[in-house]
Amino acid sequence: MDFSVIDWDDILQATLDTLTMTGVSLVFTILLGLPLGVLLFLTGKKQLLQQGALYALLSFVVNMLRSVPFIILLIVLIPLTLFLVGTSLGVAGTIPPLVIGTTPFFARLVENVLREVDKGIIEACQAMGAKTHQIILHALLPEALPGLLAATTVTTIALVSYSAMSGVIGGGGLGDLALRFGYQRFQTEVMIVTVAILVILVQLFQWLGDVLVARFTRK
Amino acid sequence: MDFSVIDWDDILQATLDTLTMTGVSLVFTILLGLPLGVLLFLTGKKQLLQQGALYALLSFVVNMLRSVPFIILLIVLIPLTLFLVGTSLGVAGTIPPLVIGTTPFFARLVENVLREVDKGIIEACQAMGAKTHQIILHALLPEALPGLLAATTVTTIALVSYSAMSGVIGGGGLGDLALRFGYQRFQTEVMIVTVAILVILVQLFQWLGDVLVARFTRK
Amino acid sequence: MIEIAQLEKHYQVQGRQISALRNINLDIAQGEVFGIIGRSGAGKSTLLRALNLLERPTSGKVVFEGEDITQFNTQQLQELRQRIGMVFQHFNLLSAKTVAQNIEFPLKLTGKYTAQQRASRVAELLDLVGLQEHAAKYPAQLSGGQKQRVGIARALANYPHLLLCDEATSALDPETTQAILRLLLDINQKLGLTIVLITHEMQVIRSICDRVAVIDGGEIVETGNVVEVFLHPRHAVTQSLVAENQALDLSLLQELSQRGQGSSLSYLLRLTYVGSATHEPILSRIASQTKAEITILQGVIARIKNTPYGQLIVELLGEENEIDAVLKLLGQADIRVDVLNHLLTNSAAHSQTQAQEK
Amino acid sequence: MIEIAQLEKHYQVQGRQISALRNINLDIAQGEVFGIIGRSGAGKSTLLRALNLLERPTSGKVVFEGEDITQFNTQQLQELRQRIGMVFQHFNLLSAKTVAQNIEFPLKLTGKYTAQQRASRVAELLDLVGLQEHAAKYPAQLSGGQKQRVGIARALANYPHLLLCDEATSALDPETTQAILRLLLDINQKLGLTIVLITHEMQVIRSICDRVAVIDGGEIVETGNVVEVFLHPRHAVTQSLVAENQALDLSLLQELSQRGQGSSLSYLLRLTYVGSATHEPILSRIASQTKAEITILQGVIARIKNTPYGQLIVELLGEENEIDAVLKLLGQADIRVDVLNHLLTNSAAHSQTQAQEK
Amino acid sequence: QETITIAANPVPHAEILEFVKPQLAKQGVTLKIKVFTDYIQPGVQVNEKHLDGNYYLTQPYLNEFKKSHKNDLQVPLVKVHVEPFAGYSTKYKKLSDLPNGATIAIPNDPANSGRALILLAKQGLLKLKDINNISATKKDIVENPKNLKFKELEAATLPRILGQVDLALINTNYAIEAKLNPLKDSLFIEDANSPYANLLVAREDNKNSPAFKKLAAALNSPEVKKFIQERYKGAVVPAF
Ligand SMILES: Nc1ncnc2c1ncn2[C@@H]1O[C@H](COP(=O)(O)OP(=O)(O)OP(=O)(O)O)[C@@H](O)[C@H]1O
Ligand SMILES: Nc1ncnc2c1ncn2[C@@H]1O[C@H](COP(=O)(O)OP(=O)(O)OP(=O)(O)O)[C@@H](O)[C@H]1O
Ligand SMILES: [Mg+2]
Ligand SMILES: [Mg+2]
Repeated sequence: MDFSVIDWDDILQATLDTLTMTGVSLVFTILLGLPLGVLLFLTGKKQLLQQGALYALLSFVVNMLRSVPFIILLIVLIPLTLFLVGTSLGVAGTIPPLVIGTTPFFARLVENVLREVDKGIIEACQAMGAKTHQIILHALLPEALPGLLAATTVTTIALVSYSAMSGVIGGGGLGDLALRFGYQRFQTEVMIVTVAILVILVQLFQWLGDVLVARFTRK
Repeated sequence: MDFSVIDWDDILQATLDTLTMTGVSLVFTILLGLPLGVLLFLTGKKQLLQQGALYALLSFVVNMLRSVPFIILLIVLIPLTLFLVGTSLGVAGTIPPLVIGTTPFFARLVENVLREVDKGIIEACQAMGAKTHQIILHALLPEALPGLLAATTVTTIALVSYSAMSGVIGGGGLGDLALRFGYQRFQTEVMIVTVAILVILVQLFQWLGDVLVARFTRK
Repeated sequence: MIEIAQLEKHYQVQGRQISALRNINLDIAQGEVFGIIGRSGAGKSTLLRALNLLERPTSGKVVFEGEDITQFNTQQLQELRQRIGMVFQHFNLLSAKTVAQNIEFPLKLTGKYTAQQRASRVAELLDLVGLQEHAAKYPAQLSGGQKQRVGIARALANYPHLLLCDEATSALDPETTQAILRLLLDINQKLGLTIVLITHEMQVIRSICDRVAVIDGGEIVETGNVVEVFLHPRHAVTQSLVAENQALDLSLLQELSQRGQGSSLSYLLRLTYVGSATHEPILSRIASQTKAEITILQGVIARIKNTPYGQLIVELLGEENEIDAVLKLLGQADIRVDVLNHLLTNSAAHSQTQAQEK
Repeated sequence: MIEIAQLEKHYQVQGRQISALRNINLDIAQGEVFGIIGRSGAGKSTLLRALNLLERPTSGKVVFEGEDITQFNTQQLQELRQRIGMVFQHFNLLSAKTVAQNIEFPLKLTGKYTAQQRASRVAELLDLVGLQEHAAKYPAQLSGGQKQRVGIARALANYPHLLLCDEATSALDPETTQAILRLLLDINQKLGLTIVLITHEMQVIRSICDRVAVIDGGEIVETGNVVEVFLHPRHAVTQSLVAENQALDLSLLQELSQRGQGSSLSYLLRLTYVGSATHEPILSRIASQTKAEITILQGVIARIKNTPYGQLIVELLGEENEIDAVLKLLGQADIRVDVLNHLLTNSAAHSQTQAQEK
Repeated sequence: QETITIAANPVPHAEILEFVKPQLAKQGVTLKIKVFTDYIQPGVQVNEKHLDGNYYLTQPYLNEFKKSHKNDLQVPLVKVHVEPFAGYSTKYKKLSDLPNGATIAIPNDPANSGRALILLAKQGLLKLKDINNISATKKDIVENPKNLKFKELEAATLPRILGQVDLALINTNYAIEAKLNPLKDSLFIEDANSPYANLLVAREDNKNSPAFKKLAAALNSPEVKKFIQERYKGAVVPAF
């Protein structure tokens, strides 16, 4: 092994790219996925706003987005990406597909987490005359917070691994570096270093997630 | 659009390949991921078998497997795959990497689901003198069943989408067909048909998952 | 204030239909403290939860201040419920909020109060239920009774017009129970709060209820003033529920029927007196006028809400003419007398059915 | 059977240390029914949970049949716990199992019974707690009391040697409570089951307990035989807990102190008599021998487990010599007399502190 | 009856193999085709003897492969076709119109990125450290007078983002699939005697097998030449 061949500037840039892609995408995934997940939960069977038709529609859209292979999503979304961020290339161009790819995934996790919230608590809120949005904000989400944080951790890590595919549209980042140099150009050193950084990043995210979950567990 | 160009035999084969890859991988993912998730849960902080060191180790392995981009995993695992199934090619060769790629993901979901189980119930089992394996089999897993089913649904769908990358090692399946024809060969018709079948499959899996969740929800 | 008409609630369990409530008709007046009692599984909680439509009845009407609330839309229902406090049998506290935040929650929901107003109201309520020291704890860190008190404080926070309590004092010791009941009665008297409460503690009914309904197998089998229902229960279920403290002590009866009584007659009487008669020295007056011996075997002299009452099982031992005299004196003194002699002779045979006997 | 020595349990809440149990020493004999009472938050549940080490004490020993179980390894502890039944304050039923499966669960755990044996034991238990019809329901479909009964049946399923009950009848109506208590007492007497129970219902203690411990602020402030503790409570907390039924009715006292009494003297007495004295016509004999008027203002004549007792508050009205005579007669008749006259004059001032008074 | 398993990229390799399949069958050779979307695995698989041979490598890339795999056993048998590489633009008609600071998209895989840079160097747009280094990357650019900016993307994506860049270098197969005409729409194109002829590759141990002999002959037959010319209309040209 000869680690002197490694261009550390490239690695640094790739690390920053990965962090940018993951970070920005995560913010948008939460912003979109949380309401979507809440809506999925609320409109579901025997829930607060039971709405068979709407649930079926939302569920279908979510499933559809989840069934399209990510690379196809990257390509199909080019026009939308172009419209949203002005380019479909590079880090910026990767973010919309990443968000659209992980949002439905996150939404499903949110739905699953919310289903575990004690029915009695929701009932108590109803008995107090809470409006639906108040129940969501003040009871449902706070009660589910540890579960939601755990789901966010899982999603963050999924984002990191999705972002490795961004090379298709010139996205860059650690995963892409590992693929292009480590794998395609047989620079095992690059692969080792990038994967090691990925592992450290993921480990950090998981640790942070675990700390937050423990911090907000009240039961 | 001219759907007459489509080779339906190819599509049928690809559908069967996808079903095989997903089905077989799912079975192994559950067989490996469920115990791993249970172990992660049990050894975690303030849990039944609290074991800081073991937890840290398991968590690290899980995180590491999750942080390696799937394509790299596909490649790195070739020797193992060869050893396990005698070939690293085609449908059979795709299964070990798929299993190893999704097992840690599923294990995390399992851990998260188990954390939502009412502490009082576990306590009741302890008070009855239940052994740890009895608590797991008779209380923890049955209590968490709806959540576990939901996690399995999410994982199944993740498997379907991961399997699209199998083309790298000549795996085949719908996702690969969509990529090869839809993406690389610009045959939009094939892409539409394959993605449509994927959507239908995913929709079916989700529906089945939802039915099972509802069936086993007792609260 | 509340009028329930023809209310029914059925559940489907594995294909079979289970009737939790059948043909319920009930009027509860403004400012009343109304008790609901019944055996475990009788349908009490279901009935209470129907009052604010937490449980949608299968059929029937719930009329609140003249309006049929089963016809209300979501918003009307929410407004209505903000004026109804509810204490749950299983507490249902928000586990992610501290004690103080739980109590503040209904105040926050209305949006009518400033943060400062809320804080001072919360402090007041914490004080009322004796949880000042626990304000910053989370529900999981509380004892059962402390949780229940948080539930009570939460239900009272928003100055409700109607309070629904499902066994609101079941996890509380007698002292705390009395303190909470005094608190409720106080609000009832000062602010005209209407209270509907379920309880298994007859003492609670006696302490604060004006009227009581007895529910069994999903049906109301008896309603009336507490004094009336408790001292002269008509339905078998009511009798056995109320009998708790003054149950006929069967082993005692057996003992009595075996002890040799010589030539004199032995009468077993239940004496019931209500109101001012209670505090007159009637028994001692009678005793001083007769040679018959009066032994109080069992009994309670206490109050039901504001009415003093006494209910004693006494043995009257003497010659026939003396006994007649005593019975006459008792009759004159506004005391209700039930002769229980038949129990003496064959008490053993009655051990299963004592509740049905008068 | 159980011996607790120097037990302590502390919690950390936001940096502050909270002592839930301090310096607990307790001996519970084989076959005993032992009650624990105390105010809400006193530490009762924590103590009970320490008995089978569900709650690891911060320090101290729990000795079970001669062995210090805090030193047990996991397997020993599991075997021990299989012989201990526990009824939880919050039920803790397995929500994914039906009623029947919940009750069968501890039987399954031991691995000692065939499916058939288990089924017949379950049927027997369902019958004992009156839930035959609900066998196939899931806990979420049960009423509060039904859940509690499942918890009781589950705790009894495996023929435990020791039963720990945390408010096992708090959600039950008086009738069902009595039935369950009779059931427990029956097992206690026939199989020598030791029972430790927490309750807020003094009636429960009176019905089945041999001894009782009063816990306050994490410390045991009084222990003793139930009759002794209940009739002559020494500690202020015990007094106020026990006072429940026979609380001095302050408004009555006020009334009395205001009513004109002419020239004659008014004495307020508390009479306590235990055992056979209870069923003697003492009061009527005294009344017939004196001109003083005796009014029973308040009181109970009942039983504590097998001991009949009476506790009456009476007003004694008459000339000085007559009163002296009555007091002497009472003294001769093995009746304990407490003169409460001081309450008459300044009852209002004492309304806050009645519990402390003798 | 002999069986031979060949790894190939989907287009045009697998299609050309499919075309000769019936012909070989008549000669008693069963041809099995394994389609890979990847540029590494077919080589690795052959080297490790899981497959018999492959058809996707070019000579420069095979050299590169040998460098990184110490004991590579692959040997080229025959050249079959060339996929000429070309530069396309939707914004400019002539190369000279290309402004300073223009953005140029090139493939990101090792097989094509060096090839693209070399082609650009040959057009005089930049200077490379070594014009013959087929694995050149952006870092090997020594002179960039026009201050061009490079975007590296997956080859198949290039036609789809053509509108977003000033110039894109696209493999002909992708260009054709995307309905570009390499002859009309390109600003410049590789010449016919490109070194990037796609090779049928065997291993040292099986290069002389009769089956490979028959396959090599079939792939260089006039029928195949005609098939390539008719089917790909200049986007793929025969290299024999
Ligand atoms: N996890 C905890 N963290 C902090 N304090 C706790 C915790 N659990 C219990 N406590 C406190 O310890 C004290 C004793 O609690 P415990 O549950 O034993 O009371 P209890 O006597 O059973 O009361 P109740 O009759 O209301 O059930 C209470 O003041 C309670 O708030
Ligand atoms: N979701 C349900 N499905 C089926 N049966 C139910 C359901 N909820 C309640 N029941 C049944 O309805 C009956 C009445 O229940 P309810 O909770 O009103 O009883 P309760 O009078 O409050 O009893 P408790 O005093 O034990 O709390 C019970 O027999 C109960 O088993
Ligand atoms: Mg109830
Ligand atoms: Mg407790």
